[in-house]
Amino acid sequence: MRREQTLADRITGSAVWRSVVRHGYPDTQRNQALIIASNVFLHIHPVKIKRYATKVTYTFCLGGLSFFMFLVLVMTGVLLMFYYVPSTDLAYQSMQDIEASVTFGQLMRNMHRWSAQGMVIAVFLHMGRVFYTGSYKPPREFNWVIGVLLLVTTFLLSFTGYLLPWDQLSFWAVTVGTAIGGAAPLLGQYVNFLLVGDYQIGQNTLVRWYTLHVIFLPLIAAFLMAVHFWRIRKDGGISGPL
Amino acid sequence: MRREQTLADRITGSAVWRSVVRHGYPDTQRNQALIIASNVFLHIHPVKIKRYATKVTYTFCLGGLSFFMFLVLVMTGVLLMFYYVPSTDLAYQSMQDIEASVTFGQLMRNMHRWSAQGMVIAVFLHMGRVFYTGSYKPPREFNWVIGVLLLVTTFLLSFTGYLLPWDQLSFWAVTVGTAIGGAAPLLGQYVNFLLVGDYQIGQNTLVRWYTLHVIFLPLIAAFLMAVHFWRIRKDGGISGPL
Amino acid sequence: MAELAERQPGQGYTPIDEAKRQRLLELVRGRAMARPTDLAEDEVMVWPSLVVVEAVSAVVFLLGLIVLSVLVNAPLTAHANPNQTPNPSKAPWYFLNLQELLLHMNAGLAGVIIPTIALVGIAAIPYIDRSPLGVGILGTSAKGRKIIAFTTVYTIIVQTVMVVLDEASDRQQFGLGAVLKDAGMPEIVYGQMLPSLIILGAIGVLMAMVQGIFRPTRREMIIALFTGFVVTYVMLTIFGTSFRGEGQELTMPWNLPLEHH
Amino acid sequence: MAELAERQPGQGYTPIDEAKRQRLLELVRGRAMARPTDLAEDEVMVWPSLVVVEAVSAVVFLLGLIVLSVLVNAPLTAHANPNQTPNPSKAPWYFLNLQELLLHMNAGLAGVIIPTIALVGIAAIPYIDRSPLGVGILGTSAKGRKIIAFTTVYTIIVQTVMVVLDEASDRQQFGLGAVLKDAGMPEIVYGQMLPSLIILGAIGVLMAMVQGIFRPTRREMIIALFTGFVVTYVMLTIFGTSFRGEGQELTMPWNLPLEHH
Repeated sequence: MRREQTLADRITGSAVWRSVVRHGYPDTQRNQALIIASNVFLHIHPVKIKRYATKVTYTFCLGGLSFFMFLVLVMTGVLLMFYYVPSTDLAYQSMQDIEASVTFGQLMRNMHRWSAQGMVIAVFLHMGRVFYTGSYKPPREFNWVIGVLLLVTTFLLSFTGYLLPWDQLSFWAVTVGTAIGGAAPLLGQYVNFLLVGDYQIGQNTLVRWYTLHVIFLPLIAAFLMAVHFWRIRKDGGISGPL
Repeated sequence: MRREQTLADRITGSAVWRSVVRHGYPDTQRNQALIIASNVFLHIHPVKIKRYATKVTYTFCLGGLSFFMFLVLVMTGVLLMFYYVPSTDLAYQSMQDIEASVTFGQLMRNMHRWSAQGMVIAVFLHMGRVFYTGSYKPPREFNWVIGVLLLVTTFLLSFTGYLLPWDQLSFWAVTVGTAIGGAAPLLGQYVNFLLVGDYQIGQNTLVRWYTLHVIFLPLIAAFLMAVHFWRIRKDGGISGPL
Repeated sequence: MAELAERQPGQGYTPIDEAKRQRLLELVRGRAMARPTDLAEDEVMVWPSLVVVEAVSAVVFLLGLIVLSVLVNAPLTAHANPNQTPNPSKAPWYFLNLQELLLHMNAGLAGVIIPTIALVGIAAIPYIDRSPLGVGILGTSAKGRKIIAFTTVYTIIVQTVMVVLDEASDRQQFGLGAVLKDAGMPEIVYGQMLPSLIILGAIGVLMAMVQGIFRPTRREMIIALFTGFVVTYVMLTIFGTSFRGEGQELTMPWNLPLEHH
Repeated sequence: MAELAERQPGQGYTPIDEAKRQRLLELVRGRAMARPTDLAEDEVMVWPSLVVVEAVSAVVFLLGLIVLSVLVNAPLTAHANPNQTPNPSKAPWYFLNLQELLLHMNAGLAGVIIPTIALVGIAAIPYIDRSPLGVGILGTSAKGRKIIAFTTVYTIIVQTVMVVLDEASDRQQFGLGAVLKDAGMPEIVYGQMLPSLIILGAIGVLMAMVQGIFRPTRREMIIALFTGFVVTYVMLTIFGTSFRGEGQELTMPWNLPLEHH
């Protein structure tokens, strides 16, 4: 029994298509397994999962939302970088240009700002959810530690971004923030000099914080997230009642 | 039969260690399999492999070297970013500072420059090796296409980095390069304006190319490499005689 | 893929029907990369069950974010000016808890030592509480949830009283610091040891009360401590953002200078 | 992990020895995440066999890079000056093949159309040559390697002759372009169509000669074309980097201005 070939059949049957996509339409269990297992981005998931792990009122999607906000921040951040110059002469003017002249510039900036705040909150709440459901218990001990490091990284990402608009708000917030860091016993002045790159907040500070914000800390976050997600899989998915 | 506990035994037997590392010392086949399969970075490999695939005179390590150079470029690049300001007023001075004042600055710059050149060559030679061994044949067709895209991305990464020193060499090389792009039929002037961001090469061009170089193109390269490596695995490892 | 390994061929074959025949043919043609999975009763396929949940929450969240971003602009104040210090100068909101703490004690203690101890303590939780009891249940048990409620109320009261009292005594540790200072003690005594003792005292009283009232397991005691930390973090943040005006004086939120966000 | 799926339990159990007993115990204790693999004769463990190769080549390469970087400094010429055009102005070396091409024909053809066609053509190779013949063998066969050698010699000669001849005729397509231009033809004829025909002609002659001499398979013909592309790329790059001086005139490498790298 041969059914007639539609255009879609001919496309999905072609050598080019089949060299890219190696599963059929996911309406059978087999193809639903293949679509997950044969895609490098989806394969972070297992092909099947315990039913309770899809319950929104257990996770409140907090971990997923944190990751999603990270993606939104990467995308809006890259777009903003095309117009922002980390120089004390041009930074503030860049911000004004982004708000006034760049198409959708103000929207990009707002989305970046509000997701950054949202990510801090979501990561914190995610930590609370994991704690109160006891999800840090063996074999998940080390993933909890990774999670704490991710919380710290999130704080630092948000804080380093705070300086970039180079307005009064950011300048003095960072003055206060680095003064707190500089109060560390013994190492205080070294920490402060490392963070500020000079004896006062200026060009050196701005380019350092910019680099920390746009590449150094995101790379650390990506590294930690890779381990975090990997271990969720290896520990048998998210926790659930025994 | 219990052998005496050494300090190493006590460390590797502790709850903290065992929450991080889940395999023993890799001197048994089981642990050699586990060390690959339980590490998120090593698990890109299979646990076992055909013997011919370890032969250096077959691959000349070209794919691996390309990837390794990419890693070297990321690391030296991040370090350079801490001192480089993509502003027409400060860029050239940043370069002079990196060469004269920053500890190991000149070495970092040289390593970045020479690996960039090396990566262009290695990627090109890798393409040659894959072609002449017929390694693009089914099921590897699409991975060859990904490879061609990676070659293009490598060229663009190298070319966008070329402008950043803001010296005569880079300024005029980019003038010539964008003139070539601007010669495209129909779309030429749009391509040119998109690349230059202005009617002549200036501040807008510099920050655009900087963003392309430090984040946009690296993200694309990382994305393509993820698919590239994934497909090598899914296609049964590197090619070999039938 | 580990799941796939569990399915062994040769088990319980039924007579070959059409679907199976197709599948076998595909296997022969070399297109089969993963075998179909047999679902247990409490399992679902990730595609579509989980992927749909993820996609829907991503879309809903993204729409919310876009609406928020259209309606509310991110702040941009005047150009940075090192010569004009705003009053008050504030850190970003998520660090205002530390800035609040800073008012009451030595800067190194408030800004570095206490947060470091808190983070290390939190990271160490799984190595202290290893029993699998209560995994997957919000708050572990009915008792656990009662402990959360009790700790929340306790911490809110204690924090508020401490901040207001300390403010009333010119941030001199309820006046005790002033006494020690006048007695010629060094800063380490009244700026570091005394505040540490006060904090440890507040934690100790909490632990003693929880112990006395609830007879908790180790897990439940850690719930009390973690809840105390979270509520403290939130309370101090609220004080720092909404109740600190010029000169970091306690002020009602509606009296705050408007330029701060 | 796919390999693990292939190993089925219940096959050929030998009496349980100590190693197996340990392994089973670990399995019971829930620590077994992957099963040990049985190696076929032509297989090796990735750890250590492949990992060692990777680590050693990484270290060797890194040392070489560091030595090179200590010895040779990256160039830094004078500050960019839009008002002072260096002569010659050159693109980065890997684009100098395009710049060389640009001298001989219309800019859009040389800089955009030809590279696009080349890249698309290269990307399409696997969809044209699908036979598994010669996989894993450098150059497919003895005949393939002969075709590579032949094509290399052919391309070097043709490229050199064409570049030198065209230069001798003032880059007017061996004078043919000048004839068409003088005859009042539009630029598209002498700047685009004529050069395209010359290129296609050179490729056509190569294909005809390979066909005549070697009777190649489709795979071997593609080897000839790919080799032609690679050698052209290298030859044009060498001309562009080492033989083009002031005003892009053909010059010997030792007469080039020193400031270019």
